Amino acid sequence: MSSQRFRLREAGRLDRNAPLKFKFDGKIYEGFRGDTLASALLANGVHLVGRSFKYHRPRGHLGVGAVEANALIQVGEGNSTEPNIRASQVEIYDGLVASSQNRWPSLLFDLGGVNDLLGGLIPAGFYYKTFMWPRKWWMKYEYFIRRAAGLGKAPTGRDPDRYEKMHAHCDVLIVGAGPAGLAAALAASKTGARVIIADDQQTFGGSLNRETDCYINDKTTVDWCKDVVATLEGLPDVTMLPNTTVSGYYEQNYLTLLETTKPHFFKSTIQQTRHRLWKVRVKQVILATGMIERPLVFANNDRPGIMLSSAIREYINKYGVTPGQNPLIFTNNDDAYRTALTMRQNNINVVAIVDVRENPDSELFRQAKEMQIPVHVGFAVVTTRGYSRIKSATIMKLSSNGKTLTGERKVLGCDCLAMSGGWNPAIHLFSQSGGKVKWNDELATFIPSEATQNVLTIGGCNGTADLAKSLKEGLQAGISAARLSGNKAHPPATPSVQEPVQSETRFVLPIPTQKNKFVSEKVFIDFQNDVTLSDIQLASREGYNSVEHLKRYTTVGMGTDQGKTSNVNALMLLSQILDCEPEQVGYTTFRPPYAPTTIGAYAGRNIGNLFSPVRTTAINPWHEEAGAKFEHVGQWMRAWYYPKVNETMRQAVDREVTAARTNIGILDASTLGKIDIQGPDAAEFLNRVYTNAWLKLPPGTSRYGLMLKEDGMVMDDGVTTCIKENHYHMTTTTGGAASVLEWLEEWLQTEWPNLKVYLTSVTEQWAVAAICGPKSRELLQELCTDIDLSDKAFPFMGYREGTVAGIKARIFRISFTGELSFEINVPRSYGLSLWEKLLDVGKKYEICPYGTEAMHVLRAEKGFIIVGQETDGTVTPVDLGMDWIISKTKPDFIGKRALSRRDIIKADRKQLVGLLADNATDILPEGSQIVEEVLPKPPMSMIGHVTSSYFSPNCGRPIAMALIKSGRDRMGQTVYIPLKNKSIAATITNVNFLDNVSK
Amino acid sequence: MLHIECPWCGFRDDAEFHYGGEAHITRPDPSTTLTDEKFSEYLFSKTNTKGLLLERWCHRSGCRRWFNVLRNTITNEILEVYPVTEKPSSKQGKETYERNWRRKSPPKKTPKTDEVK
Amino acid sequence: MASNDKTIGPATKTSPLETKLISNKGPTDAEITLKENKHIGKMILRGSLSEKKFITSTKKHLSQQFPASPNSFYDHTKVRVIWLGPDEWLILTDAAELNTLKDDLTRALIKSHSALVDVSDNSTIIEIKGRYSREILMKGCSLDIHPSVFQTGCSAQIDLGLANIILLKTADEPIYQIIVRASFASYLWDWLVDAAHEFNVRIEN
Amino acid sequence: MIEKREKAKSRTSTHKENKYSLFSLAKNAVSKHKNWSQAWRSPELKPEYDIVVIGAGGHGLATAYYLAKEHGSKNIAVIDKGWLGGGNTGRNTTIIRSNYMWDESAGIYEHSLKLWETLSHELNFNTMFSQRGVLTLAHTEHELKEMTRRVEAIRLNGIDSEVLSPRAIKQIVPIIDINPQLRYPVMGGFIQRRGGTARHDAVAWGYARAADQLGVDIIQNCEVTGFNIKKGAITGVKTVKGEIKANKVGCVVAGHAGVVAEMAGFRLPIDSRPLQALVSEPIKPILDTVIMSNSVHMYVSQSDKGELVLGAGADSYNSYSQRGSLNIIEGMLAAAVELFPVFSRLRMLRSWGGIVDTCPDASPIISKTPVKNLYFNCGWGTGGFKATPGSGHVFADLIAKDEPNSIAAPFSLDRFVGGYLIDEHGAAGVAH
Ligand SMILES: Cc1cc2nc3c(=O)[nH]c(=O)nc-3n(C[C@H](O)[C@H](O)[C@H](O)COP(=O)(O)OP(=O)(O)OC[C@H]3O[C@@H](n4cnc5c(N)ncnc54)[C@H](O)[C@@H]3O)c2cc1C
Ligand SMILES: NC(=O)c1ccc[n+]([C@@H]2O[C@H](COP(=O)([O-])OP(=O)(O)OC[C@H]3O[C@@H](n4cnc5c(N)ncnc54)[C@H](O)[C@@H]3O)[C@@H](O)[C@H]2O)c1
Ligand SMILES: Cc1cc2nc3c(=O)[nH]c(=O)nc-3n(C[C@H](O)[C@H](O)[C@H](O)COP(=O)(O)O)c2cc1C
Ligand SMILES: [Zn+2]
Repeated sequence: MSSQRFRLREAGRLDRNAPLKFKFDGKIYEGFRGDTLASALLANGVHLVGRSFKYHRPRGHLGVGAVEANALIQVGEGNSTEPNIRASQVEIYDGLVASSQNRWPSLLFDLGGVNDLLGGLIPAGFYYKTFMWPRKWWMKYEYFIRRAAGLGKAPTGRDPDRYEKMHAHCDVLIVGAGPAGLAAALAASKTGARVIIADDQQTFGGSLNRETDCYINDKTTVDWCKDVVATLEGLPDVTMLPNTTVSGYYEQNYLTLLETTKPHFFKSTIQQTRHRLWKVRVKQVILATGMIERPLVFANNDRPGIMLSSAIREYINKYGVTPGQNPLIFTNNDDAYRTALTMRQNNINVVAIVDVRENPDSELFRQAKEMQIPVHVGFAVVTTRGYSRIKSATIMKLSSNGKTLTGERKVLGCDCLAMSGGWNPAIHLFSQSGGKVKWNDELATFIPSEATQNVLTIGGCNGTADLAKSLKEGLQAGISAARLSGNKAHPPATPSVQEPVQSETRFVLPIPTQKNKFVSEKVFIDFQNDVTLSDIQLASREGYNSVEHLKRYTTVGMGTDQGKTSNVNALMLLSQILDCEPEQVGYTTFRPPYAPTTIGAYAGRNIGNLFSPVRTTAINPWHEEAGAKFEHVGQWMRAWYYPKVNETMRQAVDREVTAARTNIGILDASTLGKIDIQGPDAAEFLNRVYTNAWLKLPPGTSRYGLMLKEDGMVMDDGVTTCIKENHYHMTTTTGGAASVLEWLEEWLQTEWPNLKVYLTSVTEQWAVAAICGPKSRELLQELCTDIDLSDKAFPFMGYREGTVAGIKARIFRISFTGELSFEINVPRSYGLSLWEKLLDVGKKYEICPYGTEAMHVLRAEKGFIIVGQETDGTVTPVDLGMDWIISKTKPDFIGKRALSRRDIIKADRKQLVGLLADNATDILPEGSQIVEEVLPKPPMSMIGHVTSSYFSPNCGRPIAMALIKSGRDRMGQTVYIPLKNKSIAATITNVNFLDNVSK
Repeated sequence: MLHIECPWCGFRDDAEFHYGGEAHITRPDPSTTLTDEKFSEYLFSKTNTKGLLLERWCHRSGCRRWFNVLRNTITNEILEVYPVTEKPSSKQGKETYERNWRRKSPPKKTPKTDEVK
Repeated sequence: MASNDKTIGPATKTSPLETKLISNKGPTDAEITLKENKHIGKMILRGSLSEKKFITSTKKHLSQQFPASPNSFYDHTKVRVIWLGPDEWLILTDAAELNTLKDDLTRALIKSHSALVDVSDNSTIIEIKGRYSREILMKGCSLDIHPSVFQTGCSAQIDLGLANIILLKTADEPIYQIIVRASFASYLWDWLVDAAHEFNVRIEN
Repeated sequence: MIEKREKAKSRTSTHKENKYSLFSLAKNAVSKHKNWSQAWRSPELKPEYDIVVIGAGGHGLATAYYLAKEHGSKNIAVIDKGWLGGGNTGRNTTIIRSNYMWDESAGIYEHSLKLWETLSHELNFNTMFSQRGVLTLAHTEHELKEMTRRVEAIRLNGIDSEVLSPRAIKQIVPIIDINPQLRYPVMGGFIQRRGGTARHDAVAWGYARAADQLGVDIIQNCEVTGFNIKKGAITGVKTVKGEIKANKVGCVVAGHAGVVAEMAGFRLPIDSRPLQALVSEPIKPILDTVIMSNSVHMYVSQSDKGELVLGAGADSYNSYSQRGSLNIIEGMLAAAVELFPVFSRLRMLRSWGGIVDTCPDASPIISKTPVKNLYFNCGWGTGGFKATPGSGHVFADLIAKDEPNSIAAPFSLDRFVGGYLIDEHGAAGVAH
């Protein structure tokens, strides 16, 4: 096992008493509790951790947290493996297994590395220009392109972890718990406001975690943080969410937060909640997301060991790790001097500071000088060497305009290079919120300007580079946010702050390169997607001058880091090429999520048995016990058929169908939609929503009705009964129940608000057993003594209330099968009891439960339609041959006018007809298409399709219904159903098979 | 997720609502000599404004009431919520209403509006 | 004809969650308790508040407090009146009392445009109580149910998970009643049990 | 200022490389790629054009290309309010197929698919049209029957289509869960093997470059603000860069169709709705086929770069904000995880929205309009990327001849008056 050679003796805030072992690429290393994978690997001197996307260049660590663009690692094994994880965001635990990705056969020797040499052949967008010949070969080329692309690997099995969601509401949401965010939280929470503060790091403090040279109220920054955190923790209405990335900022102050619920999340045991997706509606958002450091743009700036300066400082001060023993600093600003000083304080040999500025003048500069750190003023690193890790950097003097190099080349040996190219406020969320941003020359970056939602930006996010001001902005924002959200405010005192003062930055972009005949030296802009300076130049040369074209042509900013370190450099370069202001170049759209977020978290618990509700009836337990097969109808689960032992579906359905016509069949019809309609205008209302006449329906009777959409197409059908004067009971199709009720409400409320009608859904109030067949009356009579069931007293389409099996029931004499039948409605809680009793008493009549399939056959035998089967939203009642149901006298009903449009009255529309295969054993596949003439091969012109098709035991042959062009004019004609292997001839008939087809 | 204020239940997420499209479309009387063209205009033509749009929503998961909304379709900002049987009353609402090509057909009067409290 | 008395026992009732209620499972000091309040009488009342008659009759037969205002409910002797819409209320009462109340109201409202619909079996009621009940609801409900906002006496019609519910805060303690459509009850129950996964749960019969 | 600079650069020099090939790439590698010519010029807006095409999306650019190539039109401009290809062309999930149910739809989409098959060559720009197959799943008995109807119609229209059992599906898509216990189990499906995906940006760029080479002026950042209409006929177009005269104007602005139609004084049966999509982080290949599922509402493919590209249905409300509501994404991802359990641990990289022009019958409009010489091509809604070449081709024909050809004719605006709609909702499910 390797020792932690680069671990510093003193620095850092880890638990050194808790050593942990982990594996990277098969080798075991040691780290401490509190380490990230990145800090632990650095402690062991491991810089080479990955290969780049396109050129397979060796790559190491670049930054900390979400900013990391290079060190993407495959973490975990088996079903819980995860690709593309930033090493800087994985906390290590004992037994962690990680490996590098996108390399073969090994990280050190990767064959893909030849791409680096081929670089000249594969500039940005090369694939648009080639692989076109021979034409048929594209799929072959593509095969290899696909295999070369991609980064890590997906797991191979089901995710063992659990994901939760959480809705929340608060007065103030603070994003980022650096000094600005903490100050804001402190101020806001004191007002009694409901506050949530989230930070993607494990410890609150943000940039304070990396600084040792600042003091707040004479405390170290880390101690100040601890105090603030302790205060906040004591408050009931403050929710603190560390390890939580605010990922999306949507409209009307709706934000998503992805919380990683346990620090050692990669070590999963079964079903622990790994992530929680918070969806928060906020009155006032405060963005305190800080700033992201920018790389410098110079040749070979991507070698392992070249890192962001502030990141190195964080590795030293927070993790007690130095990324190198002989680091070199390359900067354009003062902040990197803090890194150099920190190194020195930890007895690390700083090789030199290379500063592009000509006259740096600040306290930090003087301190560096005092500490005798060599400073090369006005110099720049022009290239670097080293394969698996930087070995040296070549520096030269910059001309005063920064465009050329002068003087000698100096080669400085080093094992690490800290670069600092300036700072970009993390404006991602602000921009997502719809906020406008503006270019700031001093920072050479975009900063927030006008907000369009209730959001404030503070501290680094606002472009504020000093601590005192950040704290002040935080306190002010906290107060005003709390005030705006309706809480009283007591401004807390501004803390005293000591911090190093910084001077100006000099932006030299790009650092000029030296001509080199042999190898073209790559200058990287986007480390992850291997976008170089020459790619940007090429794109512009070819006319891809819009920043959006540039992005898409070169893929700059499209990697998993979404250009956190590259976008600003890229657009500055484009503005130079185009010779215009960066403001005019603009920036590409910021989109959620801020950092990649686990898909499982968005799915949450809405998977497996909770993916979609399964609705069942009161009688369902009986169906299950009877061994029914089920069918999904919308969300409902309905008994489809009840096979006996060794029975096929066909046998079972035949038996059920036969029973219903010879003895008694019983169907659970509870799923039908039911709507209670009351009010003096109820009849008028029905008259408007159905196509037929409703004004004169006497109490105690029912009528079948068809509803159309306003475009004249059939929408739903059902029977509606007049219970008593001004009181109706409507039924709808199972699938249409909810939408029909909504539709009716819409017409009532918005179009006819003056109609006095009340609608109430009673779908589940009633369980419905439909008994049908010649003996159904006898059976019912046994159980119901208070109704005269004789045909005369209770005729077809009649309705009676009475007692069935001791239960108060509503009985409808309606029929979907053409047989004598009764639909018995009882309150749902009695449904099972009723059903069981009917079966019990029905035994002697050989009662037979039948499912939806038999129901379909039974109604088809009589030529009754099913909405959704005979119709598909393009069928009118006339098409269905149901002219009889359209009132000719009513002035209006929904869909009336549409029926007389010129294309709707055409004679050649598809019309519903019966279809009998000439060969009486052929069952036409439902959905198959119909032609007049079979051609040897397609195309063939189709005249319609089979809408329903069954074997009808009662007709003793298969029957089918079809929609056929001018079908009614074709009675008796032969048409053909060309299937893949054979064609079936069939004759067009009437749809009422039972009464027309001889057995 | 839009935050829509139901006039009865208060602010709720848009997932609870059913969108009803453009408001103030007057249903033509089919008994008059209504041409196919005019009928098609009623049935299909959309006021698909980029900017302020008067539209209908129904609080499906809540009180099941329909109401009208003035919304900016660019920013999704909601400027006014008003009863489905009335005209908008805000300045922008009135202007939007006046600008609408359908304004010639005035919204129907309802005999009375129910009020709570 | 008269055979029914011999072969048929009295009708029995089942509730939508009959199969879920394995009685009194779980520790008595559970952080979460779930139970079904079965067979409560329920009735929808529709009517117009602009009608004087409607107001006076309902005040008389339900309570002087009538009507409940939006997002709220109130209890009066044996009835609970829940606001559902500007002209719609849900009335809960003992199943045994429902018909009498319904008849009384029907008679009283005979001349006004109103409606009364027995919906006792259309839905059932799940009660969730215990320290973490709010957290559990927050997992699937977008309403702000912070005690300072959603106080005792508050109600809301809202989605919980993928089911539409009526949520009632019936006491200052963390206790909620959830009225859910009968056919969604089973789904919702599974959802609640799943959401309570990290707590210890007691199921009461 | 960008413009000034662009103009300076727009001079064309003959020694520049115009033809794309492996050979030209190699040759240019030697000169460090300094000699590539611009893919398209940035010309100045002329005061007058024979034909103005509004909208430099795929459809508009294709229209201009075919007008120039097949109808010999010399003086054409394509103008766009933003950057070319920045509309739905640049933000779609790139599914290409022609297996539509109605004859009329089969006509236009198959015409298009045939053009796709030779497009890279035609344009000398690799559009990466990848015929990896589009597989549509069925999850219920009902869907299986609907599937038969579709598959048979497709087959009889002479378009390839193959029914697959769950086991056959599992073979093609090893990561799919075909457990019959699922809430929406995979009960079958059908595949169009000639269907697939293409690199969306490349399609816009390829057409732009090819049209540019035929002399078409592509004018970016030039929003159309109105029309000049005399005696019911178009005479010119008003833009933010000034007015231009035009004999004919073709409008192909997708989500903005309603806005532009209103400028011309009429309304369309179109609602503009947000449609969202998202990509995962790139991973090594796990999904070779495009998968679509209607009842769980999601579709997914894996791009050549390695991201999973996922989409769902449109949001319910009108909006021009190019973003939608989160619940759509949550629903889509739940469905994705349900079908592909291995997606659960992958991560969403970016999500975005487009504004789609939805028609009441989910079919497009390719039509003359109440204004003479003004033509509209719109209403492609959630599924017009696949139609790009075919749509441009027939629209060019319509503009040139002032009469729709037999493929375009069924898609005229008249159908909303007469009532002969081509309803691809019910029968065809999600129209992607
Ligand atoms: C998320 C998403 C997923 C999709 N998935 C698929 C899919 O998988 N398969 C498929 O086939 N289709 C899909 N589509 C649909 C497809 O993208 C579109 O139908 C198609 O790209 C439309 O192309 P277009 O050229 O007509 O429009 P666009 O590309 O939108 O071009 C219209 C152009 O008009 C310009 N414009 C607008 N107004 C003006 C004005 N006033 N003046 C000047 N210019 C103007 C715009 O700037 C724009 O560039 C999807 C769409 C989206 C949004
Ligand atoms: N030029 C400079 O010298 C310079 C540069 C940068 C920062 N600073 C210093 O930084 C401080 C600024 O403080 P601050 O509080 O604004 O920023 P900060 O950097 O201290 O804190 C920001 C915090 O927000 C977190 N964060 C960012 N995006 C997030 C997201 N989407 N979700 C969750 N968490 C997120 C970060 O991880 C970090 O912890 C000042 O002290 C300033 O002096 C100085
Ligand atoms: C097929 C396809 C693949 C995409 N792949 C990526 C990707 O790998 N990385 C990325 O950042 N964005 C990717 N995007 C999204 C684009 O960055 C961008 O969000 C989209 O084109 C919409 O543009 P806008 O976000 O600028 O509005 C992809 C888009 C499409 C249509
Ligand atoms: Zn409401």
